[in-house]
Amino acid sequence: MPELTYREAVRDALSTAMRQDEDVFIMGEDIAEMGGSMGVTAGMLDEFGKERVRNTPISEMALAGAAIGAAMQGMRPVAEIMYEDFLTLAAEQVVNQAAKLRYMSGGQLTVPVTFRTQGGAGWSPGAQHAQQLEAWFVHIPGLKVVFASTPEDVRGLLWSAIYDDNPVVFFEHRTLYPIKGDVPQEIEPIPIGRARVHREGEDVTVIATGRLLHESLKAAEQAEGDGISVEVVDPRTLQPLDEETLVSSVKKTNRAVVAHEAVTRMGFGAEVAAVLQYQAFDWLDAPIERVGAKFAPLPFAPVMEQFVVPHAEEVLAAIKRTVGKA
Amino acid sequence: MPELTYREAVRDALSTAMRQDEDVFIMGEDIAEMGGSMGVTAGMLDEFGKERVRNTPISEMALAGAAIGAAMQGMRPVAEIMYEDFLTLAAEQVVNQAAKLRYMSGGQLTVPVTFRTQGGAGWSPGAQHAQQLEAWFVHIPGLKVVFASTPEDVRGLLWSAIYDDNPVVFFEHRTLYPIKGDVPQEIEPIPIGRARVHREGEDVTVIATGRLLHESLKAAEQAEGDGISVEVVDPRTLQPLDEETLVSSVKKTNRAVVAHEAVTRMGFGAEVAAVLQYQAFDWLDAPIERVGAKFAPLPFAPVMEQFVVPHAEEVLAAIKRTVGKA
Amino acid sequence: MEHRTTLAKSDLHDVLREMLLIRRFEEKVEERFRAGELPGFLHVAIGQEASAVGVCRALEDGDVIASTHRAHGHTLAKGTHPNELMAELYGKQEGCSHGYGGSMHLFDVERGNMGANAVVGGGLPLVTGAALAFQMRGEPRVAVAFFGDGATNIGTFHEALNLAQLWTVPAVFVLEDNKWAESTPESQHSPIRDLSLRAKAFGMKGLKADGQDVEAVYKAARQALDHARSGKGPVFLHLDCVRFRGHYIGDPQVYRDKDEARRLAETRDPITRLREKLQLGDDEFADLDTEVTEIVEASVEFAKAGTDPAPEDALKNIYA
Amino acid sequence: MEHRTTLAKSDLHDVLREMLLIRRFEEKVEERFRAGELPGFLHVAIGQEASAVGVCRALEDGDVIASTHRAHGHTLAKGTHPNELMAELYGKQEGCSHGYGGSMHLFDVERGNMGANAVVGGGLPLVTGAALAFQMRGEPRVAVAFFGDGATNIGTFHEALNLAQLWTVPAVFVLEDNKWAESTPESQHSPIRDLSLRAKAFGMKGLKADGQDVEAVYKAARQALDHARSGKGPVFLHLDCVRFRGHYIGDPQVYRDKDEARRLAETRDPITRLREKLQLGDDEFADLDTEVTEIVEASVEFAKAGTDPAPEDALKNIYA
Ligand SMILES: Cc1ncc(C[n+]2csc(CCOP(=O)(O)OP(=O)(O)O)c2C)c(N)n1
Ligand SMILES: Cc1ncc(C[n+]2csc(CCOP(=O)(O)OP(=O)(O)O)c2C)c(N)n1
Ligand SMILES: [Mg+2]
Ligand SMILES: [Mg+2]
Repeated sequence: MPELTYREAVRDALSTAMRQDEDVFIMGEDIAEMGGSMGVTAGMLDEFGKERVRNTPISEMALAGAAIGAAMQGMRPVAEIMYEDFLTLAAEQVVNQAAKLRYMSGGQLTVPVTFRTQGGAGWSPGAQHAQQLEAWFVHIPGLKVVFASTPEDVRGLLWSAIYDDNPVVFFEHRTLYPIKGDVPQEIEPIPIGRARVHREGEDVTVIATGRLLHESLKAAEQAEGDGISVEVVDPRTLQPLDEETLVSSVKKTNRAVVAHEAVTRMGFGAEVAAVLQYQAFDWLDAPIERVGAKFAPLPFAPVMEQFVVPHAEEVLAAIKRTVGKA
Repeated sequence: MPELTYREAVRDALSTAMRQDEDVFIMGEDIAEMGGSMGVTAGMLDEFGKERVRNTPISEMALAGAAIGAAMQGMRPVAEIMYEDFLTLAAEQVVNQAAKLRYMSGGQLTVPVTFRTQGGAGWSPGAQHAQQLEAWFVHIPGLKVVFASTPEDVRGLLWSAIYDDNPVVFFEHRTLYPIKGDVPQEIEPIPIGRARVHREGEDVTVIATGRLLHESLKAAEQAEGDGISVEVVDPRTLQPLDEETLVSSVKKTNRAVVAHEAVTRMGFGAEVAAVLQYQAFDWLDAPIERVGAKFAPLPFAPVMEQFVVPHAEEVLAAIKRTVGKA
Repeated sequence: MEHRTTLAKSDLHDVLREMLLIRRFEEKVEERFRAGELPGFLHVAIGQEASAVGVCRALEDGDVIASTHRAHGHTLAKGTHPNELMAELYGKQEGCSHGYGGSMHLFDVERGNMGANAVVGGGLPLVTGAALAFQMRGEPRVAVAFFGDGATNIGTFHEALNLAQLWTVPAVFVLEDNKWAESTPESQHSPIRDLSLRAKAFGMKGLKADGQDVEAVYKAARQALDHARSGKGPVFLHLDCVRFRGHYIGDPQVYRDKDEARRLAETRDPITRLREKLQLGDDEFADLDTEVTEIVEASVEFAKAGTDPAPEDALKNIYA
Repeated sequence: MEHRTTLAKSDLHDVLREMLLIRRFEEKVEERFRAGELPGFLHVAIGQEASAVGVCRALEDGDVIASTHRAHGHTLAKGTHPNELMAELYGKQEGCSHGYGGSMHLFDVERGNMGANAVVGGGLPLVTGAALAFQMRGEPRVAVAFFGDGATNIGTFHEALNLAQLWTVPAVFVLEDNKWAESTPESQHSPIRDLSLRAKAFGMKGLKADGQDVEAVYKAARQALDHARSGKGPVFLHLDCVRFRGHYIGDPQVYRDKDEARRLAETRDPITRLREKLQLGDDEFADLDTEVTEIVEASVEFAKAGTDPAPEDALKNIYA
């Protein structure tokens, strides 16, 4: 099994798809010579040329919309929105067009477009460069929403996103690009809509996405030292949501913590909590804990930034609260 | 007590504020001669002139942003975004600018802007003209979010929104404009952040917004016929959320239904359910029910549209499920 | 197909018939809406038939269009049968969007109609993208966007045209400049009187035509399409048009001088104009009218006899 | 204050000092960033000092500016003390945004700085709105937006300028055209070579100046401000600028010819230019340099000695 960074894994999925398939191409701001603001597409210009590794002007609406239009004509574009914060600019096209075209046409159209984007705190980029907005897109019927947390997952899921006939909003987390992990020799598509149990446990289920998956795995390790057995599940795709895996885990452990970096209020954890309390009501021995960013824009000063977004510590505290060992 | 329609109540709040205060003005598409696409601002041009009843081009970003900029300079603009669907176009300005300017400046700025918008199903306007997107804005620290359901509330809350020193996203529901209700002679500001108990009951609490408040009141009436005593609460402001009122109601009734017209998945009801299961865990005798639109864009054909969005019937069914009389 | 740059004389009768069909179709839509039979928000393009017919006639097989909220004319001109369009307005399964779309969301993908759009400017980037796909695959196809004067104020318009020109994709952007955006006259929504300047900001080739003269529209569209198809880049086609009616059906037009519309209808009706050019006598015209009116009436019958979707059908077609 | 249209000779020394201070400040920022002392994403405007100083010098009391991600120069030129700016970059309470903002969110409301903006184009509608407020209240103030060539492609830019012109608000839109948007050269992001055309699409008055010549900038800015202030409407001020460094601090500039920046720094340095004009000898210049360098060093000391916010401070200032 080769080892790849998360960054390389994204690149590998893109490049492999582009090698095998003329319909796949990538577009976005500074993805060509510069290789993207996070270096994800570095080197791809040389291999594929500027038609298929297409730098765009700073025009989030039009670049998203052009990707949608090309997808309507049978291409499989992967459009990069440099930071999630700028999804707010492309929102009309993603939400009113991509998500609804198939439906409004009564099933005539398919829109196989992928929107890759990334964000995340950790480097003090400030309030307009690090938001996590995945919850918005989970609210929109017609979109699929992926948030991958490991090199293996990001590669297999991006592959599936590219070949999915629906628009997919694909979230990456900035701090994960350098992490390494084993991946299968050949790309194995990971089905959209299937959660991954990263660690089995008996006492509490932690459901976590993105960076918080890794924080949760750390917290689980620490909890084990305290004799708490933690199951850690990454939904990986937020839409469709693998409710079955989440619910059956909680039915086993009788306790749940949901963790993400986005603001807790109205974050993805709210939906998970609402689903779990409904479907596992009789199994729950404690209220479902939500761990997410505190209710503030992201501040600049590192001490404040670190205070706002959650870490293993907060996950561990939540775990302990659910098992009554706080 | 005079009787006003919801439409007149909105107009009364705007006009009264504009009469007493030169800093207040309204802007938006077709709000002048036409009086707005829903007739809300009809007649205001004659009274206040075109400077203060300011028609804008179709430029949602700039009209939202110009309102923000004017607010930064001490005006109190009320900008109308014709339909909620077009908030997707103004999202960058509302979310990255209005919501965060005070924070990013370390408290130097205030941004007393109000964004009025409306939407809602019922007339088959189709997928791009009737979305309910209030949940998006509840996720954004720095914004206040109001959704008013009666003439009295809409007038008193809009007044408070105009005079609030923070950006407020103010949702109206299209089907409510013609409804009538008593209002106090003089405008009484209704504090942002306070829920309203519309009906007291013992067996189950229905928490409902917008059109669904009225559907829930109907459902409560019907439930009473079946011997179920229903408390109906309208949060009115979604951000800040009056958790105390909601939680104490549920602690009394031990059951809860959350109802809104927006898509259930990742809708506002998810947040309410997450809060309630956490704060009233030991009091809950049944899982919290969520009533909202089915997971689909809004279809055109009336039979399908009616199927997608909820009515009293669905609220009643949810009430019955919670009390085990389904 | 022979490559023409102007409408052949022999086609003009057909063109008149098509414009008249659209006119009668929309008048019927107004009538049925007022009778309470049609749900939704509806916008007719009565008076603007020459733009729809002139442009669509100029297209080649394989070319595609994207339309706006004012889409009936474009849709018919692009080849959708009146039955299917009327059925859509009635929300029937037989409709061109199978009852999912409605007046502002008319699709006919097989016939190259990428769809009407209820978001002003919303379709423009899609057209840039479709044209990009044609370019990347080396297909000699053109993507055409219709939009109004009001749409030239929205950022989407600027971004989409800028991108199209930057990449020299085969697209034609057809501005139907009827001088109104709902109730807002052009002088209140645009600081410039000649909207052609908008395209200059991107260095895009611009063409202008009297949008009430179907022959002029055809000729300009043909030129624009040829330019785009030959790889020289997109074209901005500015059509000077007239909106005879209100913004939406039922619009009391309190904001508009009552005489204006009447005067314009008298002097700038594209149908009258072509009829006079063809020197069509009253009888001949009446025959034509009867013919198209029958088609329209039949479309109402067809629509009313159509199948209502089942409520649960609302849960189909969300994902592929 | 006397109304001048060009920089007085007697001011030029001061102007040089200010530009040099900004230069040394930003060089220090680069150094401290590389030393790992500064968090965040940072962009220096080294080479573009003339634009910041020339425009801000031309402002009257009460005028306001809005800046971009490349904001240090504008912020200093608008009067924020280097200590407060440096403290902000160190994330300290003494910073001009009290540690909440950082390099891309520099505010100094009291001094008329409405804020830097990390969203390209994000500040433009705010400037239109501020100018609208001035107009509605009859105040003789002007709102000024800085932005780059890359920003001319975003819809926000078009909408904001269009609205400003439509309403003839007192705004000046200053394009700092350094020919790059991150790694993307102008030829790859704009289909036109003369970005002045952008303003013509709205009928906006345009002015052009060599952005590397502070006197020319001042003169053009003065003209623009006078025009706007007198109620004649907004002005688009196109400055031909040069980016000497990478897009962000640490940018390896793999996309850029290594010689280009060097050559430009040699031939188009606004500081060298003014220094030569003033015929400043080496000693005199060295003195000036020492003077400003001391201020910069002191700002680092000030910043380092500043107070870190408490973690819980993050929950303040969210609402008024
Ligand atoms: C983004 C957006 N804003 C507002 C509206 C509401 N609206 C529908 S049509 C219209 C006017 C459009 O004017 P124009 O583009 O000139 O087209 P016309 O109606 O004249 O054909 C407006 C404001 C909309 N549909 N989309
Ligand atoms: C809406 C948006 N898209 C993308 C970015 C990322 N970004 C930051 S600066 C920049 C380039 C800006 O170029 P220009 O406007 O010319 O300003 P310059 O950096 O040259 O000063 C980009 C793409 C952003 N900040 N905002
Ligand atoms: Mg128009
Ligand atoms: Mg630049």
